Amino acid sequence: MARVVVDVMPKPEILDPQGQAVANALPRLGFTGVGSVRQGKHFELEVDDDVDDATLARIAETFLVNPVIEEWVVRRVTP
Amino acid sequence: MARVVVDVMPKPEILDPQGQAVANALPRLGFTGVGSVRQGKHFELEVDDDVDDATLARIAETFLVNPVIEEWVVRRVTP
Amino acid sequence: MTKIGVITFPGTLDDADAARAVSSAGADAVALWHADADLRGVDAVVVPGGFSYGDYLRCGAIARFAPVMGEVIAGASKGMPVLGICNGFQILCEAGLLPGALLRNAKLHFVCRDQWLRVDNTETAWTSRFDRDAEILVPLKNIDGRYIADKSTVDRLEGEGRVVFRYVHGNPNGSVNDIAGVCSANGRVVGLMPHPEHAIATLTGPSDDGLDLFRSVLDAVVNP
Amino acid sequence: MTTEPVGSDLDHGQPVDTVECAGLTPDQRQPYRELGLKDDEYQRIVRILGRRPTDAELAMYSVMWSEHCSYKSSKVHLAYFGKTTTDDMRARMLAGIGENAGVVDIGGGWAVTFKVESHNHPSYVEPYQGAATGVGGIVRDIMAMGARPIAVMDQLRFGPADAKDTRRVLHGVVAGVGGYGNCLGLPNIGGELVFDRSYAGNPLLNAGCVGAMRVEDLHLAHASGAGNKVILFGARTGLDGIGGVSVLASDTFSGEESAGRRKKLPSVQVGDPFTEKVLIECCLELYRAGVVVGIQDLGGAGLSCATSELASAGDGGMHVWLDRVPLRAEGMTPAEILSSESQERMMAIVRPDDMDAFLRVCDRWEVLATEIGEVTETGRLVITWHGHVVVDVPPRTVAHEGPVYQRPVERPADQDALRAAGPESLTRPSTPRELRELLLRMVSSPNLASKRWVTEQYDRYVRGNSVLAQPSDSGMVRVDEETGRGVAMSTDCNGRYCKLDPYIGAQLALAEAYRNVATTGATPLAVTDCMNFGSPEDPGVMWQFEQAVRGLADGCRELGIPVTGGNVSFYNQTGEVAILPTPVVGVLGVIDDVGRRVPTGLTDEPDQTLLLLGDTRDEFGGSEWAHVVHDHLGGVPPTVDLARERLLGEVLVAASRAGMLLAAHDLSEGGLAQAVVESCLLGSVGARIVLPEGSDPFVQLFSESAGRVLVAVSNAVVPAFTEMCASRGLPLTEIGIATPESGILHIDGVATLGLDELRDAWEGALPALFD
Ligand SMILES: Nc1ncnc2c1ncn2[C@@H]1O[C@H](COP(=O)(O)OP(=O)(O)O)[C@@H](O)[C@H]1O
Ligand SMILES: [Mg+2]
Repeated sequence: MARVVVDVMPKPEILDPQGQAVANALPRLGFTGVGSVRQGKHFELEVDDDVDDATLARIAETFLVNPVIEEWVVRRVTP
Repeated sequence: MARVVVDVMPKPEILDPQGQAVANALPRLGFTGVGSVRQGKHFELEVDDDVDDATLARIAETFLVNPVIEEWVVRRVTP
Repeated sequence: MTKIGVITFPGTLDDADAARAVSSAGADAVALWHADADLRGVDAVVVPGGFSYGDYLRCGAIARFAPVMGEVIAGASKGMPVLGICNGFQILCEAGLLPGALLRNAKLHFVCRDQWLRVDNTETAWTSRFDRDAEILVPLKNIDGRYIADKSTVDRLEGEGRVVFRYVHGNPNGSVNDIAGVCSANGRVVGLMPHPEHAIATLTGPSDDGLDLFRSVLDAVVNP
Repeated sequence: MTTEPVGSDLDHGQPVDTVECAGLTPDQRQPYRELGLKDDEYQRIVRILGRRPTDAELAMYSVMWSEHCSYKSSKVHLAYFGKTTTDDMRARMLAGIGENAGVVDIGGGWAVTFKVESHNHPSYVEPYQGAATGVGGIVRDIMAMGARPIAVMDQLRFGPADAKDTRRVLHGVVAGVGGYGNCLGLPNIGGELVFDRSYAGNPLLNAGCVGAMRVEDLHLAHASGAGNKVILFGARTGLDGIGGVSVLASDTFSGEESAGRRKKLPSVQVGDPFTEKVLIECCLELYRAGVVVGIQDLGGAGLSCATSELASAGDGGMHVWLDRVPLRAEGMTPAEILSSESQERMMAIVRPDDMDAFLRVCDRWEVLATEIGEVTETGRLVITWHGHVVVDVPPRTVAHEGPVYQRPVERPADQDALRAAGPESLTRPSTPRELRELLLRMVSSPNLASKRWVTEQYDRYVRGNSVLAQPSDSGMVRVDEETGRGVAMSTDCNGRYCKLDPYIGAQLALAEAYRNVATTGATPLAVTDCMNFGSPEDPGVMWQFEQAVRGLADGCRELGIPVTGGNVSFYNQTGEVAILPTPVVGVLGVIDDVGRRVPTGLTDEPDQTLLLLGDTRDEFGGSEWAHVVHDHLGGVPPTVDLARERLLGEVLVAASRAGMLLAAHDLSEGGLAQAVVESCLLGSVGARIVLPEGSDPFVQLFSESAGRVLVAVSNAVVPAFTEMCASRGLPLTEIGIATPESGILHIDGVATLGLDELRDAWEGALPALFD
């Protein structure tokens, strides 16, 4: 079994009200120095060793991500 | 400015209906070999260089995370 | 009698309402099951609202792979009228039958309110009974209702008159260009976030303005 | 069955405490105190079993004998409901106190089940999930009666609106109620939203649900028919909510190091509304197929509760193979599995011949269903774990024969002082200008302001049968699409009135809910309650509780409608300070044709007269005015006259039948001023109000006298309506006219206010606080 991580973020040009809400709230709570916040998704998959990179890319691109609005990174983390 | 990433995941003992829905759907789409999927959040913050690790930890714990049901990792990624 | 299919996915909520609207308009509502790759000979399909598969992952992302959707996509390519309402709209976008995507509302909350819309295109299979620029009052209820598409897509939609419904008297969720609903290039597939099936009688809705969508498609089926 | 040595490895290398083992180690020390059992309660278990309990048995008894499950402090008082319910009142009741939820016959072959339940403590710890699972729990209760859930409601109480923690809790709770209910496809048709200092460290989340079914489809929770199968279906069982039970891991078996055992877990449950939605549809299809003998939801106390209650309500015996329970976490012990409060699970009793059909339905909905046991005639609940008996108990002793406490009851010493410090000494506004300012201040105060910021986050339309929803006086749903038969429901409680006089306060809550239902044209039929109080170990709190129960029960007898069920939540306090006594009362009404419902807001019909029904007295004890302007609580609450409420209800329903009412709105907190403002704003219709000559405008506008309703009728109907009231002895005052196009509310001699200005004040308040 290998562990695979997929990080998915809203495309930069797309308004991210969730991230913005966090960024706006931080100064109110006394935290300064945070310029911007963006919020996306983080998936952790346990996959059989014979699942190759091409398959992982397809799983991400066709299913975990909507390429119209999101960008993503797939990486294997050491088992 | 430094870029900081916070990955937030549901605690292992806590139900993760989102990850489960994804895991259940994969075989129906013809993807086999994925054992389990868990879904969490991925934050990317731009912070001033003088924001120290302790502050980052506090921001995560008090704001980005619900420590009752989630666990998290904070890491600086090279600027 | 014209047969209009109403799909039920696990987590679909407004299927009974859509079926009621179809019947009120004088058509035969036919229940379609997500797991059956079978449209049961219907003339048109409504993909109703709800939270298919809990809207986990992304709204509509899991449902669009259901066996029944393969048939819907095939039917649409042959000109069968398809209407996606709310979650149904999200599913049609995920399936590539309509352009764009729907994101979390600008204020991040679920919003349930009676919403004014303007009908900007009365040439589609689902809007022919409306007067052009008619303003209608229809319930809106969702948390992921902010319509978005890249600039060139939006420009194209505007240029081709494919914005079918537009929010008026206030944009409830931050949708680009106040877009509430769009259609396919041939005007047979329409998707919108507000719920015309909840506006078919003043007893249970704010108006009966929604009924004309379901009446329009009767004409479209007879005169494709 | 094989025999294994004491404490042997039965699974995952962990020793499991068996009945045999318990017999051999009678002196084994057990952490019963940590599990909340008192010494004498533990001794009682030992007496019942004739030996020490096993870990699993201890887990079962401790959770089932908790206050929450056993009602040990409230039982003796709740019995009063039974004593005050007459046969007449029982006539329409198909199921009452003791069942998962009360059921009433609403005519036309339909039965309706309804209930309100608290989820207060979880909602403070984790507001979103606490509220979400609160909604999920009450919906499963309704489902377990064989009904289709048709609407939900939520009763929310928080600390001061401007307190920082209120924001956190309120945002989470509202999102949780909406997140779960919206995704479940149940319209939210009403509720409450109250801010008071006493709830700051202990907010209240009560959730209600209404369900409907054909009378013959009523399912009661019992396991009968030896040989019938016990099926667990829905979600897998995980470590949710087993916080307390994890102490069992460390203390047993000669202090052996608890290697591999988990640390104490937070008892937070996470809800999955999608699974529950599918479970609802699956259950309804199972009912239609006629393959369910008995059914029970899994809520608090999980499998402990479901198995023991089903068994003890049926033929008395059940065998459960606990190792067959599908798990979500690894290495769970029998005690943990029995205590888990994982959500979205149900348990059904099914005849062996129906098993195939049952499983086919579950399969279609992709619902996991597992046969975990069998009904027996042994009179014992026997639970085995990999062939070893870990539980062997008489089920009634777990489910129904828990301890009963006669807690000390004592009227608080300061009650007299509280009642003596009435509002008479408070400065009242005297000039028109002061009255105008007061009116604007009142309508924008958190308790009186529009609740739209909250209710807009709830789907009211789904299922297409919502005829009235917030901000109407009561919610109303159509039950029968052919005939238009439907039900109305309202829940109410003013904790300040209850603090001043819990007996009268409970009756005022009942009166208001009753009035709200009648105001929309429905006939009140039955009552449910949700009793939120402080610690039962405080004699003063027990006095409040006893008084509230008696007030409610006596009131119901006077109104002729029964209490069909309820819920008690104790220990709602911060440190030593209890919340205001909060007996939430829900009244359910029936209407033969929802088409004649009466709207709350004014309509734009021409030539309307506004009439005020009832008497207005100088009553400000516990009022919103005293609270907002003087932060004062003292004196006595408004008087309650239930005969009058009944008469008022009869008149409203008769007038609705006769088609006389264009609109009607009951008067409650904030008095006439508030009711008029709401009536105008909801309909976007102006009005001109003329207060009775020689009256004190402040009293007229802001008194909270009970038993009053503002109605709008056509001028032409005024004589007939007046005659109708006069002949029945109901006081009526002509109070003004509607002025649809004016855009203003004009109160003669007091103020002229633009509807826009009023709307900004009324609707702007909560967004300003919470956006
Ligand atoms: N938490 C809530 N959820 C749903 N509806 C609510 C909630 N709080 C208040 N409401 C609705 O708002 C309206 C006004 O509430 P309230 O002023 O308490 O009414 P009343 O005094 O007539 O009982 C009612 O229709 C009530 O059902
Ligand atoms: Mg009311």
